[in-house]
Amino acid sequence: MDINLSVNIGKLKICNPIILASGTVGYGEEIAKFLELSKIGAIITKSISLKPRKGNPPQRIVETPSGMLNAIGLANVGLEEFITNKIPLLEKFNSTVICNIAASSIEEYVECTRTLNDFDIIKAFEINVSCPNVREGGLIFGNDLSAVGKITNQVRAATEKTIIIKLSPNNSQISEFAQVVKDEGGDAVSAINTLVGTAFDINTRKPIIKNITGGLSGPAIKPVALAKILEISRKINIPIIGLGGIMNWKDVIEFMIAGASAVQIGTVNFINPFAAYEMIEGIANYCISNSIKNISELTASYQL
Amino acid sequence: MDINLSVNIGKLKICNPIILASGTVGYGEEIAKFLELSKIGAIITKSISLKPRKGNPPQRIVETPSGMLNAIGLANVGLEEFITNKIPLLEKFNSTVICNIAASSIEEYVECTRTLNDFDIIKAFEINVSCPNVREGGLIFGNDLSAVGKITNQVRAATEKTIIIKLSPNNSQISEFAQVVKDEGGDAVSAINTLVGTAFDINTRKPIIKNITGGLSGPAIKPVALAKILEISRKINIPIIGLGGIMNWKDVIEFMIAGASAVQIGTVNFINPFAAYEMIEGIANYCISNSIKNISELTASYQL
Amino acid sequence: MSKIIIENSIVESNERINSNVYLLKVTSPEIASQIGVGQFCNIKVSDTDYPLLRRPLSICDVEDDKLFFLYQVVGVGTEILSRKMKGDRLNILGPLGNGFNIQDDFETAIIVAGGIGIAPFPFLIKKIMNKNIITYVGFKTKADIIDYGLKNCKYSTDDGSLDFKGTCVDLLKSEGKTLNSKCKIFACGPNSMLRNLKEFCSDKNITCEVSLESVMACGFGICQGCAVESKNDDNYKLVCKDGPVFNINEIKI
Amino acid sequence: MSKIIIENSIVESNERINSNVYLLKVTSPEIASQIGVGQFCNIKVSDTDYPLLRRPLSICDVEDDKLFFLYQVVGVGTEILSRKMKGDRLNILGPLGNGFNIQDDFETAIIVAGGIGIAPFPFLIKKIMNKNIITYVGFKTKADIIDYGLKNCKYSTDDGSLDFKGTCVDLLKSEGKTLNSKCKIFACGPNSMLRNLKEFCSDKNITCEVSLESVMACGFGICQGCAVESKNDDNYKLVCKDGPVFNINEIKI
Ligand SMILES: Cc1cc2nc3c(=O)[nH]c(=O)nc-3n(C[C@H](O)[C@H](O)[C@H](O)COP(=O)(O)OP(=O)(O)OC[C@H]3O[C@@H](n4cnc5c(N)ncnc54)[C@H](O)[C@@H]3O)c2cc1C
Ligand SMILES: Cc1cc2nc3c(=O)[nH]c(=O)nc-3n(C[C@H](O)[C@H](O)[C@H](O)COP(=O)(O)OP(=O)(O)OC[C@H]3O[C@@H](n4cnc5c(N)ncnc54)[C@H](O)[C@@H]3O)c2cc1C
Ligand SMILES: Cc1cc2nc3c(=O)[nH]c(=O)nc-3n(C[C@H](O)[C@H](O)[C@H](O)COP(=O)(O)O)c2cc1C
Ligand SMILES: Cc1cc2nc3c(=O)[nH]c(=O)nc-3n(C[C@H](O)[C@H](O)[C@H](O)COP(=O)(O)O)c2cc1C
Ligand code: FES
Ligand code: FES
Repeated sequence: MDINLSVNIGKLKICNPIILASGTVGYGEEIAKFLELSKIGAIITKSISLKPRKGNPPQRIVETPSGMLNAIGLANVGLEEFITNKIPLLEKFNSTVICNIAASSIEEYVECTRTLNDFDIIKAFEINVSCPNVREGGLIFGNDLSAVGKITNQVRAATEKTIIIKLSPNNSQISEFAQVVKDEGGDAVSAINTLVGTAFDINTRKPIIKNITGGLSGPAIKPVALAKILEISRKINIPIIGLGGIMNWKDVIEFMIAGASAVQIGTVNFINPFAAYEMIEGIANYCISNSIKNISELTASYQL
Repeated sequence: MDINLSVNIGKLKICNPIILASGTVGYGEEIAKFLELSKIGAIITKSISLKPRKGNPPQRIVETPSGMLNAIGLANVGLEEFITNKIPLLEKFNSTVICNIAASSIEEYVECTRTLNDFDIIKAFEINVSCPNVREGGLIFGNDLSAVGKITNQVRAATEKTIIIKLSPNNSQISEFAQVVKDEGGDAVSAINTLVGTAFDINTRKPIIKNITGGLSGPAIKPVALAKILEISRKINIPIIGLGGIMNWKDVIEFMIAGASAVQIGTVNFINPFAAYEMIEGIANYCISNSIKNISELTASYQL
Repeated sequence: MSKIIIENSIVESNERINSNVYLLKVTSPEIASQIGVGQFCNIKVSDTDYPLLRRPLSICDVEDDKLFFLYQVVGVGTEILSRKMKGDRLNILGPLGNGFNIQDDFETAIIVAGGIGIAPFPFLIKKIMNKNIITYVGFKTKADIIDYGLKNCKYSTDDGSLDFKGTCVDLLKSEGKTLNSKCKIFACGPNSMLRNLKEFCSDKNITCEVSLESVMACGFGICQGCAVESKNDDNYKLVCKDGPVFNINEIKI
Repeated sequence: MSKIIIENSIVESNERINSNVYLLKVTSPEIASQIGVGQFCNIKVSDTDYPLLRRPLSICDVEDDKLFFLYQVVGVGTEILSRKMKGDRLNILGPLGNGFNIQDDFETAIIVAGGIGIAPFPFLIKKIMNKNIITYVGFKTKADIIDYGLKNCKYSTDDGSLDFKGTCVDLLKSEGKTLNSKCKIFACGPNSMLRNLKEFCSDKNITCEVSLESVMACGFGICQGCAVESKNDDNYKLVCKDGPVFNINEIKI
């Protein structure tokens, strides 16, 4: 049987629904030692901001039960260096690139998008309004409906390429945010970014993460991610890229059933850099066993 | 060294900060096979509603990575049966009882509180505005500031006993809810109730939990709980009873450092019904090693 | 009701019986001295928080201070369990639940077991040696067949690779014309099988006790996770506390 | 830069060296053929999702296709590791990071190791057998002492239960008057020790390379979790990619 794993999200066409999540594969250089990036649905760059950011002081990460907290703080090379050094590299890898943008003002989002819009290799933008580790652009925008609306609207004006807004799970009605994205012309949402969390050292009484709080990722948050995706899927007609705790192909299928058109994988890359390959193979086999011709038949195929 | 483990929350005095969480020890009957309840800080009853509730149809629970989802649906014997059969039992156990009340209207909260106010054995009320598994009284009230305010205000009018409002973690600013509780005369908050989550069977494409979504508890949510408690502690001056994923005495200490005056333990009782004993012993030893005379010195002793 | 014990038991052996079924033998004197037929234990398979919950297993057999469990590897918990070796420790909670009633007046015990559903019966058989016993036991295929501790077995296989082709309930039906009110059925297996059996029992008017499974968090009545619909009233029963053994007419399967 | 490999290695032995230190030997031909002195591997200690992250361990020694790791049990991951037995499989990612530079012009290698900080040195010593080697190694107390693979050791103990009383840096200071620019220091141990050493090295103007530790998620440069402050510019270095071995003046400890 011939299985069609390709997926369309807005104008973005990807050869399979496995996307490498922002912040978990840098700009592709290191993960390319394990994966031929052209065979992966897409890669999302580490969040790019106008100016370079050195990120938060260490300790930046800590392991938690079936999860991890991180407060990298959007450490990134900045727009200029990204264009000069990272884009050529991504071109060499022949990968489908989604550029993730983080910013502390609407103008910054727009400026980054407009500048990057000229690069053919960038097929879509993921707008990160939900990083829990920086105040502006994260905790402030991500949980404010009107800010998310404005950002979507203005970024929309700056590009014709696919716009994906990456939503925060740290609010009570994620579907309201998806609605605003849709209303303001966004093509898709990705859900979820990390949950705010913390941990203390009981000897020093200090937070283990220097930034005090961090973002929780990994299998621990999978049930929460699935519920958020299901909520959006049941209420709003907009493509969803699902993520949060995906570890294997079964999780990919589960996310697609819950409403995702494609998925992103983050934390798992740290542990198993071949995970993307294994998932592509696993979902193809699942399709064969279940006589599914097009993987997108799975999207939102839940039986409630 | 003499360690004082006792804690005061409003008028409520408990002999140690370990409280058995609502819904995880029924009305004390079964857990009393393992624990002498008089030795535990307090027991919080399964949520009581005016009328009996049979709860949600099965499947009601599912294990997730380092956690579990439940959608019991506030199955409980109802106010009358509670008074007739459960209170006498709790009196026999000589336990400090906090009565948890769930309701689908403000009037129901008030009526339950007023009726139960007469029973000496009930030393405090925990008002559950945050059950994720019932629409009214849970998802609706719990994430609505004005509803939480009104409920606190009216329950306050019905009792002089300690009122604890159990807060939902499924919103972006839990401290705003704590502020409202304080403003309306509540004595304390407990944080957190479960996070909304779900899981799908990839063969049937049905949610594994019949109720579609459930509440996530256990170690998976510990980092989230700690962050919520820290947020309240830094912003609002109100006693916090911390819970969410506590498995051992080290976790208890961590929660107290993060801002909790006392803690509740839930899921761990299912796995280790002696957990409360082990925690009481563990925190006492920690106090000895760290020359802490009063356990309450630990509360909010974070070094940020 | 008997006391519930938490015992740090010691693994004596953990023998592979067929491709994915194991027989675990542990020394657990306190639980062994208390446990009754059809009861179960809730086992912590690791000493970390993963997997989080205990795993419920029926008591399969008891010899002095030794407990036996017969289990099938289906997921992460049973997989971890299958790697335990002589000398390892296992934290066991039990005895739990209400077992089979063997006091009532029957002459012939008909045991009906589907696959790993045979687990609770070796101990039962030991306790009713004075009765006639006929065991109908069904497996998918010949290679799966286990006869540990069973007596007077009649086999069925789904694929007909041994003896009767069909389920054990089909086999019972085909042979069961002679059943009468002096018979009592004890059954355990997949719900589809139990539904089938229920029909047969009400047709024939034979008493039948079934041992049910349900996902469980606690196993001793505090989480309400293991609810099963009751036939009589509009309420739920708890598999762990009211069961796992029920009269087949008591519950909706 | 060498290729990074993921190899399903086979445990050959996992020997307890003292109360909580183990020497693990695995067959891992691909990694063994590539790994250099001072590099490390990132090890998956269980085949479930718990614990979630790999555990970084320095390469302690290499013999043909065998890798050796010397590790201390400190938490859940190393505890699980300590229970591995001959024949078990371990998923190992490596070789990772930049190791010690042994090409430059020095005559005497001064090794300074605090506690389990000795781990990377047996392999280093093997590779610089043609040089003079003096090893200053400090332990808490006599019972902790390990000399696996070391050479020309001078011991210190915090409690004075053997030889010099104090830290290994104290010992170095007390003996190190004769150090000159033909010496090079290789160090590994707690940060407090390394800070002390740094002072000493700048006083004496001796080149010193240190192997750092940091909590890590990936170990190969994609998570940015292992940042350490750089001395030269205002940026961070990654312990896993830029290190774990740094010139002591390159980084803020
Ligand atoms: C009272 C009782 C007695 C049982 N006796 C036996 C026995 O003697 N031999 C035997 O092989 N099996 C028995 N089972 C089933 C056994 O408990 C499950 O196969 C086991 O829990 C699966 O765990 P896992 O981690 O391998 O599977 P997973 O599928 O990874 O488990 C995931 C979760 O689902 C639960 N679960 C999965 N399958 C079942 C099931 N069939 N019943 C209950 N919970 C389940 C697990 O406990 C766990 O919480 C019994 C179940 C109950 C309720
Ligand atoms: C490059 C490098 C090389 C190392 N080489 C060795 C070695 O050869 N021998 C040895 O005994 N130890 C070594 N360590 C330290 C070792 O990685 C930790 O002791 C180990 O990860 C602890 O895991 P745990 O689960 O037992 O402890 P836990 O405290 O339960 O671990 C919790 C989390 O913290 C991390 N962590 C805890 N302590 C450390 C630490 N000191 N460094 C880095 N991460 C830590 C763990 O990886 C885990 O993610 C090295 C560390 C690094 C970074
Ligand atoms: C170390 C780390 C760094 C991250 N950095 C970013 C980032 O720069 N931008 C972003 O949008 N998301 C970032 N994320 C969030 C992930 O893209 C993803 O939303 C989250 O980790 C949940 O998915 P997972 O459970 O598969 O990891 C980061 C996550 C981790 C663990
Ligand atoms: C099976 C189950 C039933 C619960 N029932 C109730 C309830 O009736 N009322 C309530 O306020 N909380 C209820 N809770 C929530 C717990 O009291 C607690 O807030 C939550 O489980 C987090 O704590 P834990 O991680 O220690 O379990 C229930 C939790 C579980 C797991
Ligand atoms: S399993 Fe908890 S009540 Fe039955
Ligand atoms: S550990 Fe991931 S970048 Fe260093």
